[in-house]
Amino acid sequence: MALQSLDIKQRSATTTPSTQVRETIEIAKLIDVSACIGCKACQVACSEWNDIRDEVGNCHGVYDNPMDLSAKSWTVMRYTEVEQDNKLEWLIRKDGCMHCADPGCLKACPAPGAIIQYSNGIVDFHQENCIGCGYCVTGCPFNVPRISKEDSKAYKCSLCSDRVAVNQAPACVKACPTGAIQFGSKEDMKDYAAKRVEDLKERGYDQAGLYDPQGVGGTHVMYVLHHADKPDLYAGLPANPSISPLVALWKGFAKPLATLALAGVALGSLFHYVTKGPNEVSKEIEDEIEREDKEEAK
Amino acid sequence: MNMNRRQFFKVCSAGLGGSSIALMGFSPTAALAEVRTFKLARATETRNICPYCSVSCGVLIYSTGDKSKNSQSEIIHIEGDPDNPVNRGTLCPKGAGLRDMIQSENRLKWPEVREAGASEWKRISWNEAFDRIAKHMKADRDANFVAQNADGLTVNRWPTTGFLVSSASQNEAGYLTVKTLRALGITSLDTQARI
Amino acid sequence: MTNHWVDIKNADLVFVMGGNPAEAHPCGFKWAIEAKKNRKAKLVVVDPRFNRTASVADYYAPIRSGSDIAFLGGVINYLLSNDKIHHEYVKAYTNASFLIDGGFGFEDGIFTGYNEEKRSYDKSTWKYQMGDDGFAKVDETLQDPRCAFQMMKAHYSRYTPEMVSQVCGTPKDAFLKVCEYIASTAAADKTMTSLYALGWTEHSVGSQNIRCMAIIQQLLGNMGMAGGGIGALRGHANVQGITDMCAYAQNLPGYLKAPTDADKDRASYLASRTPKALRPNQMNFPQNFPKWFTSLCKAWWGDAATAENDFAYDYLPKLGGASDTLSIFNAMYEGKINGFFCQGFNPLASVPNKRKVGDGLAKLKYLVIIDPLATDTSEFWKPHGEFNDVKPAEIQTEVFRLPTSLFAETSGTFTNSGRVIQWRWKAAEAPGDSKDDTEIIANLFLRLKAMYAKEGGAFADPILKLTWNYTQPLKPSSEELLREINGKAISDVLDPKDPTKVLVKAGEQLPSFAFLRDDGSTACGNWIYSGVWPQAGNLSARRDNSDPSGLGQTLNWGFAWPVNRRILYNRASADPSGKPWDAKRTVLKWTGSAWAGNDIPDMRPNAAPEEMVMPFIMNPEGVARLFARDMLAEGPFPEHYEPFESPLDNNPMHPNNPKAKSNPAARVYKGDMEAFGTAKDFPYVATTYRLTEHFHYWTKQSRINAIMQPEQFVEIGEELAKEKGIVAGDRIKIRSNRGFIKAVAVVTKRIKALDVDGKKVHTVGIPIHFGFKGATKPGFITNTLTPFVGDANVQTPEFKAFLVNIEKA
Amino acid sequence: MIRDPKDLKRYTASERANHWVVGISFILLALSGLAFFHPAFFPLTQLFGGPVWTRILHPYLGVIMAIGFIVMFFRFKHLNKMTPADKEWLSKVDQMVDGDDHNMPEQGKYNGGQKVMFWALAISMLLMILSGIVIWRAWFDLPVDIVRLGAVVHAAAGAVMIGLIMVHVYAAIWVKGTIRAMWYGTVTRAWAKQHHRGWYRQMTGK
Repeated sequence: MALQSLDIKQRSATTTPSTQVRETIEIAKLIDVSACIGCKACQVACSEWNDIRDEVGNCHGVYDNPMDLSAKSWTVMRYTEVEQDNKLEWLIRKDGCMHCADPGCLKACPAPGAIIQYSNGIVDFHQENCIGCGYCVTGCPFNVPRISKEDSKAYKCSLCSDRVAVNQAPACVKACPTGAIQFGSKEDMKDYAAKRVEDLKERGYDQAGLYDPQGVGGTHVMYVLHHADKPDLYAGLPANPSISPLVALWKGFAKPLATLALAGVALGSLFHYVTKGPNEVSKEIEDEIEREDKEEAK
Repeated sequence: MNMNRRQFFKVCSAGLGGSSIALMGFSPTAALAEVRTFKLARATETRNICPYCSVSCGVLIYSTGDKSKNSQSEIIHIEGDPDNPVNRGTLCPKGAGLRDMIQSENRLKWPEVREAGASEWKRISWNEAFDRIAKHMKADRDANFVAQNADGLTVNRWPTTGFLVSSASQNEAGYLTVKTLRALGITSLDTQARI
Repeated sequence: MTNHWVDIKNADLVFVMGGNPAEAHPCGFKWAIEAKKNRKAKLVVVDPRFNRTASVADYYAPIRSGSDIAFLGGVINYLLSNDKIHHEYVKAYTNASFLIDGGFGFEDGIFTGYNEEKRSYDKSTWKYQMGDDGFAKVDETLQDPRCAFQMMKAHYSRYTPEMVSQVCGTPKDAFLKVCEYIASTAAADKTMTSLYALGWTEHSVGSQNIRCMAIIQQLLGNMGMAGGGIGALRGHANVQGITDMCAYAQNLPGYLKAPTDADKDRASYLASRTPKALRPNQMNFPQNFPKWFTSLCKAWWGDAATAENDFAYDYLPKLGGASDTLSIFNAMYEGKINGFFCQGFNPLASVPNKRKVGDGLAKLKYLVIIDPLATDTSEFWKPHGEFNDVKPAEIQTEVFRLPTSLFAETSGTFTNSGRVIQWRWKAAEAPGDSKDDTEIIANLFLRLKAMYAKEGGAFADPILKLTWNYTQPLKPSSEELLREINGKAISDVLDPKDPTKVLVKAGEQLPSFAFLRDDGSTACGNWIYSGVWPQAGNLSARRDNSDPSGLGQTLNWGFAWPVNRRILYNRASADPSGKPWDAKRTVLKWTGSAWAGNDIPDMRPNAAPEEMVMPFIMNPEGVARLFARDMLAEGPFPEHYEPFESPLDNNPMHPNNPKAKSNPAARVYKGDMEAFGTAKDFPYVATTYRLTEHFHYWTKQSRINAIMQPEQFVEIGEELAKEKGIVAGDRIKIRSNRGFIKAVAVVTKRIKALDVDGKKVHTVGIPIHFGFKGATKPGFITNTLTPFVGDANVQTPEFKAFLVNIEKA
Repeated sequence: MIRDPKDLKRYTASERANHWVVGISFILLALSGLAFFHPAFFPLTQLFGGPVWTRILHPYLGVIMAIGFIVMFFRFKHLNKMTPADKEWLSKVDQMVDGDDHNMPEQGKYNGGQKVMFWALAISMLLMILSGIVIWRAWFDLPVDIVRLGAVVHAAAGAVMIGLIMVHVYAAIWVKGTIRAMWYGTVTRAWAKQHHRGWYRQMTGK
């Protein structure tokens, strides 16, 4: 699954197609929530590999820390205590970029090449091209990108594109002690997930399933959930995520149309001018004024 | 201003020209999309073992340089050793963050002493440290060594200096420590095994 | 661990109680998840908290901290009364059939021979009935009321499900469900592995907690099996290795019981340490004790250890009495210790009752800290606000702080919990002027030696004559030391059957401990490590991870002690005739001429099954012990006793016998009994534990771990929080009779109030890890709260069950 | 340029200055805004020192324009009240566009079209200010749903506003003699009489 700089599927704010000829393998990260112990090894490995260190915060009365994603925390564990039918469950979900097939961030981004979707499925932010407008935040259905207060650039999980490029698994995947995070081709990951779902069903989780939401064209980070019917239980994982219709409207056809409309106004004016000619003061009135002046002078 | 048709065209063409310049000459450099350079390329890889819990995960320590004479090497990254049968490359949140332990701001760098009743540390040389500690030890041992117990049996112990032995150092250091302490007659020794 | 980390993947049931491996050993715990994924294994957790391990478990049952024996005794009763035991195994491989001395008895919580004043037992009746042949008497039918099996059955018949629920607060149906899971592994081809850690050991009845599981695993026939055994999940990376080196008073390297005042000379010492076989034909491996001990003396004093001077027996200090961390700090508190060394150890934070520890340290003349990091202990004299409220001028201790290197900056071996010794390679130089531990010890020792050589002084011989033939005397290398630990032949080692045959030539490294001799011809620093560096080289550095059996044995990776054996008692994985109990997980089998399979046999290789040499070769009985004779301080069968700080007024199992409320044989120092709190003032059960984000008191120094869990918190249940008007995020004050700490409240559904003996009992969970030095937010030391009492056998402090009160800060 | 002393004063110096503050900031805002509006316009960021500077400057320019616009709004609000004559004018706007103003009703200082333009711009500006604040990340951190809405409104209102201004500018160019009103402040009486006869009468008393 070599990933070279030219294996690009889409670039932000670019209207011409990227190179499309090479065929590369689509990859995916699978997070098996049923095997996750919430140890935060992924959080640490991510920080360590990507050379980021968030602030030392405070305890807020929960296990979560850092409390939210930030420009320096690209993944966080979200802990939810759920009691259903007298059974307590501690649902722990690793949150971070889902690497959507149809990435809302990329769609919303106005800076050419600031957001790239590689042909293997990774959606990567290129801070060098980022202008810090924050439109990616509005585009993301999972509320993932964060703008740094220090450099006003957008940051998020890169799926360790630098590691994947040299055929290594992302840092979180490699570290995960219980194998709750797996990495491979999307196809293999789906097969793996199917086995896990089967096992979970045998253990009484009738609604176990794979989370690969089609509203965003599927994702390259997928979850195995014990309660796939209620993704919301997992710290508000959206049941049917899609790019906000507002963003879709705005970045979809509205903008080209508006551009055309503006061009129409400009051209309309031009042709109006050359066809109808300028609206000049009529000779008649000029003469009238002249006459009046003469009368006055008398 | 009265603008005639000709003037209007002039303005239009100037505008067009300006934006053409922007498009050609001043347009942003091509937005490249290359991944971050793989940071471990050509780093020195050393196999070691995580010093935290007793799973003893294998770790790969990556450091700068190639051990050539003039380059100081710095540890830049640590990750799991995929060959190690126990951890197979995985690490826990402690092991994955080992670099911050090695490079902790609270690492001690030189011997220090806090004199009796003082409220601050004072930097001293190793020579002074060893000298002063050895003198303390000898004075205490000579004064409090018990050669025979109350029943007259030979016991040869030195009970008044205690030693807690590290559970984090290598077996060899532990062995040498035990061997030395026993030769000195120390009986007040323990390790972290039960705490 | 009797087995090893990877072997957990072979289990059918992973039973976690007294530990939280997902939290404390995530990378080892992966093998439990693998068992679930690949073997459809079940994971069952019993714990006061619904913890991270429970979050991925198939079943979780709550329990009141400090009532494990009641629970496990209930399991034993369930197995026996429902006949869910592995009969053939129990009969052949345990002492079930052994007849017990007629004088032995048990009455209302107390075994025969109790001396209340001394808080100890006269154990002379805790033994087998001996036959005229010099061997223990047995009843193969297991029907004799004095046989261990029947005695045990009677003993545990009191542990009914109702009693378990009353004592532990575990709902009866939850308890029975756990029993069903456990009982399912009584089948010959099913195994359970038990994973425990400090949740069992850090009680005043710690050793007996583990004994309970030993009994259960024997009844189920799980010892020696792949995917079976008992996993003691140890703490520090090399706590196993340092324990093997016996860096504590009671033992010499290789678990050789150290001489005490009772051992007046070498002959009587050896006699009392060298057992005689209790049944015919048994290996009784400890009969080799004189070889191990003599070789150790030769390793340490070389030519100065001769037959004439009893191999330098008198050079070894004799132990006068208790000498464990608690007793040392008690002596320090009483002003009986003048000097103290903390090598990679932070006792101010990790020893109970911080105030007592701090007061003790303040009475020292000199304190030497050998550590890579600025520990809390090193600044016990320095004011850190309310976290460490001291006045330096009043503390006359001279404190030295010596910087030492970390793991990445040294080479040498670590031994993991699965007894695998692995070599590490040095990656970097330590910062500043740091020195290795070995270098610091060598410098101090050689200075002392020079002083003794010049000035003389008290009994200088063991110092002057200590073997120190290292290439760089001030910097002994790990390679040289490991070779010394392995041992070598001083003179030719001859074959005892054929003295003309030289087995090992003089000067050569020994291939294994089988070649040790008690005549001074061999030297060995630690017999159980013998074989790690034979003449062929350093086996701990082997890196062939091939696993032909698929069981995860990887016999060519590193070196496991003893003799590279990965599963202890592995002879028990096969039935008496030598056929594996489960052929799919063959560890060992009898091939007709020898024992062979996927491990190093824990058996004489040519011991044919007909010889009836039993698998537990380290026991003179040859079999495992349901009845533990006089091995433990408080009785041959584990009995439930309340923690020293209990929410109950009495022991529900013995409500009318105050003597049997708490461990009758546990040691309590003067002043400490008074420092125990009562349920009237401190109504909540507190328990301390680790968090996965941190390691002990180290990672608070590490920025990234401080980011992951930055501040001290305390966990309480929703019900208690509501009663106290506390919401998540509030700062609360936690008091015990020994002091207070303040922390942020985590309010959780994961800790529930329990109904214990008709009383509602709340649990307060207190993570350790925090202190006033480090990258984490400065805070209190948890052990300010904990009681100064330990297990009766090994003095592990009772960190897991004590009493507190809480209020909003 | 020599001016006729009889020219009519249409705008005071401060009004003109106000207009051009708004006008210049609008041009800069339009250029920088368009740069982010569609990739085709992205190179316009080079006019502002690169994309990041464009992103930084755009909202501050917006603040300038907003202040200028608000001041201007209150200056001219009373002159832009719609009257029946304005409605009539608007109903005949097609004739006007066609270049035939003979049938147009008499107009005051502003005609119906200009008044519609005034109010349309005012509404657009209000939307621009509100939505602009919402999406200005350097200073405000609002819930993502509001930001999303803000982004859409900002883009839409911006496009509308640019269109309106283009019409405004074109109208000024098309109607000869108009632009000088914003340069020198005066218009010829003939211009006034032809396009804004009501105002002409008011100014001259004729």
